[in-house]
Amino acid sequence: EFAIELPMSEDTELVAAHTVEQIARRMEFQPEDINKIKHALIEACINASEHSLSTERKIYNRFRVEGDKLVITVSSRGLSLPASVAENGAASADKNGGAAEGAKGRRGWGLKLIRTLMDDVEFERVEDGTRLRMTKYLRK
Amino acid sequence: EFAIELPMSEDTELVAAHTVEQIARRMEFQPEDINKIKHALIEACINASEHSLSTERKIYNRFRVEGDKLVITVSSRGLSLPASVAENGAASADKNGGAAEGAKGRRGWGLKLIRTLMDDVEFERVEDGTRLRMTKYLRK
Amino acid sequence: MSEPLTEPSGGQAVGEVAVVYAGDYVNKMSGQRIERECLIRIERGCRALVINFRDTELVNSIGVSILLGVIDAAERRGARVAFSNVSVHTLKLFELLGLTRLVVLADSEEAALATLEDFSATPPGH
Amino acid sequence: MSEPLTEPSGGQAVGEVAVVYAGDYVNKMSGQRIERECLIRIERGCRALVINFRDTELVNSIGVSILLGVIDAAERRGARVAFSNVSVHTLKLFELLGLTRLVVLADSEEAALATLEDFSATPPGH
Ligand SMILES: Nc1ncnc2c1ncn2[C@@H]1O[C@H](COP(=O)(O)OP(=O)(O)O)[C@@H](O)[C@H]1O
Ligand SMILES: Nc1ncnc2c1ncn2[C@@H]1O[C@H](COP(=O)(O)OP(=O)(O)O)[C@@H](O)[C@H]1O
Repeated sequence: EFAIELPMSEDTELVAAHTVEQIARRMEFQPEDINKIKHALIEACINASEHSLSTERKIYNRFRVEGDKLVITVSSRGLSLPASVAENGAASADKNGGAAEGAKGRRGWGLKLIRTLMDDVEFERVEDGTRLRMTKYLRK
Repeated sequence: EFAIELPMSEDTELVAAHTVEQIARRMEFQPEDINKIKHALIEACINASEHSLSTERKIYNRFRVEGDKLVITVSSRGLSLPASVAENGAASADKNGGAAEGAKGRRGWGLKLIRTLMDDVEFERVEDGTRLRMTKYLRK
Repeated sequence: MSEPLTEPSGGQAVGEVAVVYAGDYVNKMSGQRIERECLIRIERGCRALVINFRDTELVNSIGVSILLGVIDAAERRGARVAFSNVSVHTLKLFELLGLTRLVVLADSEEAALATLEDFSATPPGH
Repeated sequence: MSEPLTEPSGGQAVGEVAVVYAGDYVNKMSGQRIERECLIRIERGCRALVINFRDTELVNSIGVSILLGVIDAAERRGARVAFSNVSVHTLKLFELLGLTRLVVLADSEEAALATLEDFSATPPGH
């Protein structure tokens, strides 16, 4: 198992993407699947930065190699909020960190993309924050 | 500050090397210095695997961006031994994990290389194990 | 991340086609740079834009939403947008999120320019 | 990590020069593969070996110690070793650790072969 801890700030998700790229290469994932895993992790890190209301502004990623699959968890500490409050949180986060002018209302693709790119995706609200668990199977 | 946790096993140091590569790129280190940082980190991880007598077999790396320098610490938990005992530890580690046949007695380059590749290097024996701290300054 | 470069640099005559290069990672910051470059070209009267993704490894979802904004803005001014040199992974992403229906896709910048120049040669309203 | 490849594959006549390709990361495991390849060639009577580092991004200190073992073994059998296509970073490493004094260095495999073929043409003991 590998773990990485990132500060939430511009472009740090790329550091995580390069870490997982190397782990996926060691596991001999196909290049196409390596791209998908990297992209899903980037979206998960962006979501954590934008929505988690974390005060320490850190993202924790774990990469567990389990036989023929790679299990990735992306967590951040912060208030675990009921969905309705979380929506407000998301809206206010968007004001500072959201989409560009002229593209309002076009967000909401993060989770959709992650679900398309990975095989299993579970979004959990855990006690000390939120956690996304996503799995990719090795295709031979 | 970024952090990464690696299992001690074949080639995992490459994962750390790719992580630090991306961090050093963000800091706009020269490609030549990025190579040096990657190489020093690889040697430090190999040393931790070979010499630290860690039972959990994990390496902890931290990468702290401090203005114009990158400070890297490589630690592992395990008995902190007096130098003389550590020498025995190193000798027995070499029997399983050391150099190839025909190249005996040619080891002992790890720390020398790290000192050449980085600007400041401190090797510390801390309470719950050993820690190597190495620093590279950004050259403009 | 590298700056997107525009070619030819400097002023653009009305009816010309401009090329904007996307960087290696299209996120919020570099997406906004592309957006600025494109809006300037459109203001100056460009009738068509090529965004060249030859250096692009990844476009994140924020980058995509910004690209959609560019396509919108171009449409409102009667300018057309082409994407060239899109990698397989990014092409699938653009398909999934509905961008491919809104732009001209071309394998190379030359092919994109050839298609757009026909368009740009037609005077507005015809 | 990629397997080092040997060219030409198959048997080698006495006096021939063999080329062994180092992988992208020369560590203990891939270093030992290079060592095996080289020792087999030397056993079969190769008088000279080229180790081509064209794909090599990094050689760690264990890799270096294994390469020194190969140079030793070759020397004992009267075979010569050349390194080709060594990157700037790796070249500095080899200089620092004293390997460059022990091998022929060449920019390309062709240049290495040209130098070694002269050597390999000379019968042993002359
Ligand atoms: N890491 C997270 N922590 C808390 N809430 C999240 C997190 N990720 C996603 N969400 C919630 O799920 C919603 C949908 O996310 P997503 O599909 O990525 O769209 P977007 O990020 O564009 O709003 C977000 O608006 C937010 O309320
Ligand atoms: N992480 C570490 N933990 C404990 N001891 C270490 C560590 N790194 C180095 N040492 C000690 O320092 C010695 C010199 O290390 P080094 O120069 O890398 O040579 P080598 O690894 O080839 O023995 C080692 O033999 C060992 O005793």
